[in-house]
Amino acid sequence: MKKSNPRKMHHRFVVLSLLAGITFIFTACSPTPPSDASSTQLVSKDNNKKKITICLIPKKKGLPYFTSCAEGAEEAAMELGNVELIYDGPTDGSPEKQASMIEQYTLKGVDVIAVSPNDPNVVAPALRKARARGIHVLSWDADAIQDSRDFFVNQATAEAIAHGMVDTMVKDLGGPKTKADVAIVTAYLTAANQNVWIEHMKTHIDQQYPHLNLVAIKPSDEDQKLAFKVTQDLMKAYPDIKGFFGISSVSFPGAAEAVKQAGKTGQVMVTGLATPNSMRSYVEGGTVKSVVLWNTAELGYLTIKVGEALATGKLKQGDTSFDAGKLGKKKIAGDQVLLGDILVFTKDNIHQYDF
Amino acid sequence: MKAIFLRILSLPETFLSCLIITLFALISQLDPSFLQWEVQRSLSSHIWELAIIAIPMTLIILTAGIDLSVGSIMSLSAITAGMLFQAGSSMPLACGAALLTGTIGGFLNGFFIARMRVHPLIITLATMATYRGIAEGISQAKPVSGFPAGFTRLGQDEWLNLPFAAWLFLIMFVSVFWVIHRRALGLHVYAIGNNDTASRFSGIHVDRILIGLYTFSGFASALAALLFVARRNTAKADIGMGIELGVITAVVIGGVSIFGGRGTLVGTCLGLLLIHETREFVSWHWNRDEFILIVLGLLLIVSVVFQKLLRHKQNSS
Amino acid sequence: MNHTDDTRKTSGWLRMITYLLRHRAIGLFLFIGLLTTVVSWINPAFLSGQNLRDIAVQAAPICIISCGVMLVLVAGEIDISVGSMMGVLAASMGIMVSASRAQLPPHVAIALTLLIGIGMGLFNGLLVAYVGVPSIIVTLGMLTALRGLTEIIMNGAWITDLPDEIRFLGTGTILSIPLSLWTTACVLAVTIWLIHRTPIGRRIYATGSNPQAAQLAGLSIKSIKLFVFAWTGLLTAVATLVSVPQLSVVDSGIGIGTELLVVTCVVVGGTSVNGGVGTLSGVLCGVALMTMISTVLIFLKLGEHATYWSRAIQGLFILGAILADHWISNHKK
Amino acid sequence: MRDPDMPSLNIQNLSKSYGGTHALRNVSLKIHAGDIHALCGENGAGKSTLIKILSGVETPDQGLVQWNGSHLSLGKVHEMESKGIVAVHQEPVVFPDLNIVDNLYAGRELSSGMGTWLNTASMKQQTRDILDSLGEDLPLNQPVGEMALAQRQMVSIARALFNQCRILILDEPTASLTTRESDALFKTVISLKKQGVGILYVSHRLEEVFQLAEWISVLRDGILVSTQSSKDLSEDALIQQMVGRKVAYPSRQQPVNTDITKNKPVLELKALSRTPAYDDIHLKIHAGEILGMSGLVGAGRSEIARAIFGIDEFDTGEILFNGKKFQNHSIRKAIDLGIAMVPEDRQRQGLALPLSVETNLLLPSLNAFQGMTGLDRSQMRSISGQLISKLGIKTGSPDNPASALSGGNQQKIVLGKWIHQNPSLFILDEPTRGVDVGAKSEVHRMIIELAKQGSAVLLISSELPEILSLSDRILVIAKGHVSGELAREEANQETLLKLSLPEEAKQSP
Repeated sequence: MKKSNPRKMHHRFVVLSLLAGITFIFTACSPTPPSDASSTQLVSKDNNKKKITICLIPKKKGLPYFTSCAEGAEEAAMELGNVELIYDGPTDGSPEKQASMIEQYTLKGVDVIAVSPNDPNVVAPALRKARARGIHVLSWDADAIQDSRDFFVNQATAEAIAHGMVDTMVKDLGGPKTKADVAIVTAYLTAANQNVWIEHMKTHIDQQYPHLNLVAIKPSDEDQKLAFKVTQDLMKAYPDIKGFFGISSVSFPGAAEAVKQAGKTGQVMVTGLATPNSMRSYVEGGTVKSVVLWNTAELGYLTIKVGEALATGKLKQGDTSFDAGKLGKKKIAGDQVLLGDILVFTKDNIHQYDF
Repeated sequence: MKAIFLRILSLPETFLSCLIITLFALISQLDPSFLQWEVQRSLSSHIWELAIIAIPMTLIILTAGIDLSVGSIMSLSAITAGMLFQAGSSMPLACGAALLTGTIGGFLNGFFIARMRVHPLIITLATMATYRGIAEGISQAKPVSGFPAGFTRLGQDEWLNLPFAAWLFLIMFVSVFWVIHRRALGLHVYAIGNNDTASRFSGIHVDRILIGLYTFSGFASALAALLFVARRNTAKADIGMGIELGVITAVVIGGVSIFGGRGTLVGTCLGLLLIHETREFVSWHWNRDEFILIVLGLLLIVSVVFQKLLRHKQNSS
Repeated sequence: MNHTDDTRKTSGWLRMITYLLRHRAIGLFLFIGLLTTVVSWINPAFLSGQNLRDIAVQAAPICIISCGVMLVLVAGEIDISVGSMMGVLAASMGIMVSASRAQLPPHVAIALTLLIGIGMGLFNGLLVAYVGVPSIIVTLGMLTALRGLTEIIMNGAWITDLPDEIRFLGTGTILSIPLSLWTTACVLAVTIWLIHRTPIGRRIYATGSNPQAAQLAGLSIKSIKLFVFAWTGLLTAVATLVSVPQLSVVDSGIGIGTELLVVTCVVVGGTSVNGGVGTLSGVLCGVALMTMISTVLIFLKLGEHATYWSRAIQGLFILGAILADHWISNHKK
Repeated sequence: MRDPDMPSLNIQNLSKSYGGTHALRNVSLKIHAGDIHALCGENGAGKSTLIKILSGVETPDQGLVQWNGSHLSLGKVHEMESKGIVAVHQEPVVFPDLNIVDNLYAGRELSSGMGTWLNTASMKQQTRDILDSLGEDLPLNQPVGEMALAQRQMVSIARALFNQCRILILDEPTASLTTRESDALFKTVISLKKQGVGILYVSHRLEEVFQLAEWISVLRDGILVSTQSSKDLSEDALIQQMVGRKVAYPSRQQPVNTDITKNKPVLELKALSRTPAYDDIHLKIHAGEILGMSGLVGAGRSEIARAIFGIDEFDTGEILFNGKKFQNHSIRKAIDLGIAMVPEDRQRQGLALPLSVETNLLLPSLNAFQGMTGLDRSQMRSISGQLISKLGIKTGSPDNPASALSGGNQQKIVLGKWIHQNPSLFILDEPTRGVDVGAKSEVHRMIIELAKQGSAVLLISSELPEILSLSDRILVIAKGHVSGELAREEANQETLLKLSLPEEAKQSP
């Protein structure tokens, strides 16, 4: 056998590698075990009822926004007792993967598929196939194409979200009379939801706020670092810029940090969509006056409730209201179950929320 | 006799077959419902596009090259078809233009690699960014959908119980297999991978073959893009993102040496089967998308380590 | 008298030109100069101290990692796992320091993060050098697997409560120069020292230049390869430590795509993928160009439509740089 | 004569086998300081294994090596080098991207502070000293890969020398050198010997062996056949010992066809130029003629050959083939016209080593075996079988990889891939470099046979006896110019040598 050259260097390497290997294994194993939210099965307390399997598919797994939705969904499943909840989605947020998952669940023969489509067009054929198989299909968080789903659990329409963000920005800037340049930091340029919002934001600005001037839309590729960099660059390239929309939960904190580090807290406004926890320090520090969102846990909760009702026949097309347990009665407009208004988190109320 | 037995044993194909059999045995224990024909046939629709690109990729890696731009060519071709369709052109024309775009993209890769002698890794790294950028630019990152039913049926219909895409793959596989094993071109490809100077000095048109292979890769990517668009009824600039890694993983797990000259198309097929079944089953059984990443990454490393050890064993005995 | 002076001058010029041509970085350097001139002519704000400083800070982590990946390429291997390594490192660092999780003291967490970085690098290196698996395959596998591991470590939540000591690593300044720039300067100094002033640096180049000759010369190729991977792991950890705390939130997507950016920088900087060739000055130019492009595109204020073309423009820049470099080096011969 | 107290390298009972084949069996040998000890043997006799063991690259299965009475621990390059036992390998082992200083010091850099600080200044100074002692003036900062082959060889010899070497192992040091460069090397070798360095000299060129060595040992099939004083040995006897049988040294005593120049010219070059490689080259080769091309390495011979075969382009001039102008040509076109080339670097340019013998033999003509249904495997098998037996290629099966064959047999494959196509012009660039004695004579016989059958042969060789014994006419190239054309009768070693030297006097004042 050929032996490698055992020199001092070599010994040092072996010792070092052992040491590092051990730490690596140690740290790789030490993270907290997966919480129940992502585990697949929840044992029902009541075995007599027929089990209803509901798949809750987020746009992207691993975002706190969706994790908090899943916690609400889990609560509903526990409460109902006859629901088996599956929570899984693409970790990279790929619409294609979402469609593949829907196809898998269709084959498995689950009862309800609730999906927050990354791209309604891509998942539509898969959803139609599922419906053809007799599976109840819901869209939640974001709407699918109308004929590919039964109901949409609507926390806010795309229009409402877009208007909410623009209105909040205008309010933060000091009213509709203020002249200001603003920019949008989006997720991927191809991100379907964000693009719909951007369209609505543009029309809303054109119609309502002639003084607001949208100077740039830049992608952050779902990378906080890039969002940070882009915001920094925009502030320097457009010195008159007064406001940033961080319209994904990754780009928002990145943009806020850039403004904070540039020392423009109070001069440049940042608003957008994110969970309160990730924005808490900025809201408390004053960089961000308001964060637009809704109660995510309630959204998850409502989705599961609607799914169960649909599968058991409690909810039919044409109903105008729905009894959502602890949330009380919810309005149904056509085929949309409405969660309620969007929430705006500010310094005054953010401490009440923890998700 | 023993030597032959050992040789067969040390073939990557044998090792892969054993791995696949083990996997199926495991699946039949854990979740037999996954093995129903209906399920398998339906899930297979997730692999065909990747499989179609894997064929030219196998040939390219056999020549000691690599093509990272396949995913970007997919998006550029898809956008070409989509934009033309939106502009009112007929679907066959749009498809033809998409195939042409992909072919040109592949040709440019091949041209830079063979004529300018730039390392394929570098050039396709650059065109990977460029092609997708162009797709984003001309589409302004907007999706195109609502393709006519006649077209979307291509991606969703079945013929003799198999998806249309599967037939395309089979036709492609058989014809390339025939070329590789029954034509001089096949041996030329292997010769280039083993020693391109010696091949050049033997009068083999190395440049032409390389350009041809990359062009073929571009064409196959465009074909895969059309199948994708038909299946999902959407053309968008983010199509095929990251597919190159999946394709390369399948080819390498299939026993094709990344340094060229060694490997077979059959191996690639087995590699495709292995990663497809693993991916689908992990997702089917555990519903944890992040597991798939870990399992696939480890599968790649472990299978290459094992193939290496087996070959080593065969050489030393 | 006059005559001799003249010839000396021309020969000096000639020597200078050949020297410049020999240095692959020079073309890039001129290109960067041209780009800067054009942009600052259109938008003078580009040359402001603040902007240059921001660009430098943005480039810092890429620069640090490139120092490692360059040596890997010089040794004749490749490492495309750095992006996912960053993800794992950021996640584990976050978990360790977070007030709501492990709550380790910051210095312990920093030391452990560095160790984990070295550990992952060693794992790559062991598989490449001692098991003999091609590096592109090992690191491709790690790229995939470590990304999954990051998701599992983060478990769907983000870390939003980094302690101030850790935030200081990303946002703090010493003598009003950001800490990340000091770190980058240190890494560069160490790399220069490593390459030019230590036997190991010379041996890395020797190994990549001709592995068989290196073996005959009695070099331990295996430990050299192990070293470059471990070094890259360490530098990735350093880059993570100074770049992730720039932001207040640790998410699970940190580092995605970094490997492509780093390899592009190193390759655009003239490092050969076949090993043996690569200069730090070239890599620095590559990093500068790659981090500048996107900023430049913003400063040119090309309007909204251009936003969607920016990736294409970036790609064309890379393609142009590579082809020009090949054209020049082919015509040199 | 010899001082018994002189230190010596004592090799005892070395054995080494690779996967069942014995490369060395019980080899014992003693090399004294101040001696030149030649080691002869055919390729595959075990010479390289012995060298690898002595240089510490390989570990033997059995046996030991003593230096000056003390045991050496084997398998470590550093151990051997620290004792002053250094090998110069056949292929110049250099790092092409590094400069001379880094090449010389790779793996044993001078550093202080526990390897944390290189002493670049002293390394540079010492390098300069060593080059001076070798009489070489090479730029210190140029990457070695940009230097000529002979210079690279000097670099690897310099690398061996500067380490206070006591035993120097030279493996085929002149294989890529021209006569003049070889002479310079011999001078160095002899002066080293006088300084008390023991030299183990391995070479296929027997005239060198007799010129230099006091002792000659012969290895055959891994066994040491004999160790004798060179004075007691004749060349024929030595060959017999190496081959194990009597070998007739073939040479072309008389031109087969005395009137070849009356045959039609197969190839004609008119004022072929390419700066800076060659300039204004005129030549004619007739059917059935062997035209020798002599000159120093780097004189431009291989470049001319490459231009004819369509590998490189040329600037001006024209190439006429069978009287027709050969336009925008490529390798493929050259092959189709009937030109064949055996390139100078067999392993890198001639063969796809991992592929089978059959594939390599048929590589240029694979298209001919294609039918409607695919490749005609049985025809391929029969043609390759014919070639293997015709050329006497020693291989178990045509399916064996070419890498498993010896150098001589590999060279036969490179020749064989062209022979069955009956080319009208053969370009042979160093066809017997690194080929052992037995195979060499077979290759020579084949070359003569080719000419007999009417092919034109352009033979490029640095080995003067080879050129002299085979060629009908000899063209000498110096610095890219034709410096002389000699009929076979006029030519001898001295005239050839004189013509190949780039004489400053010849240049215009």
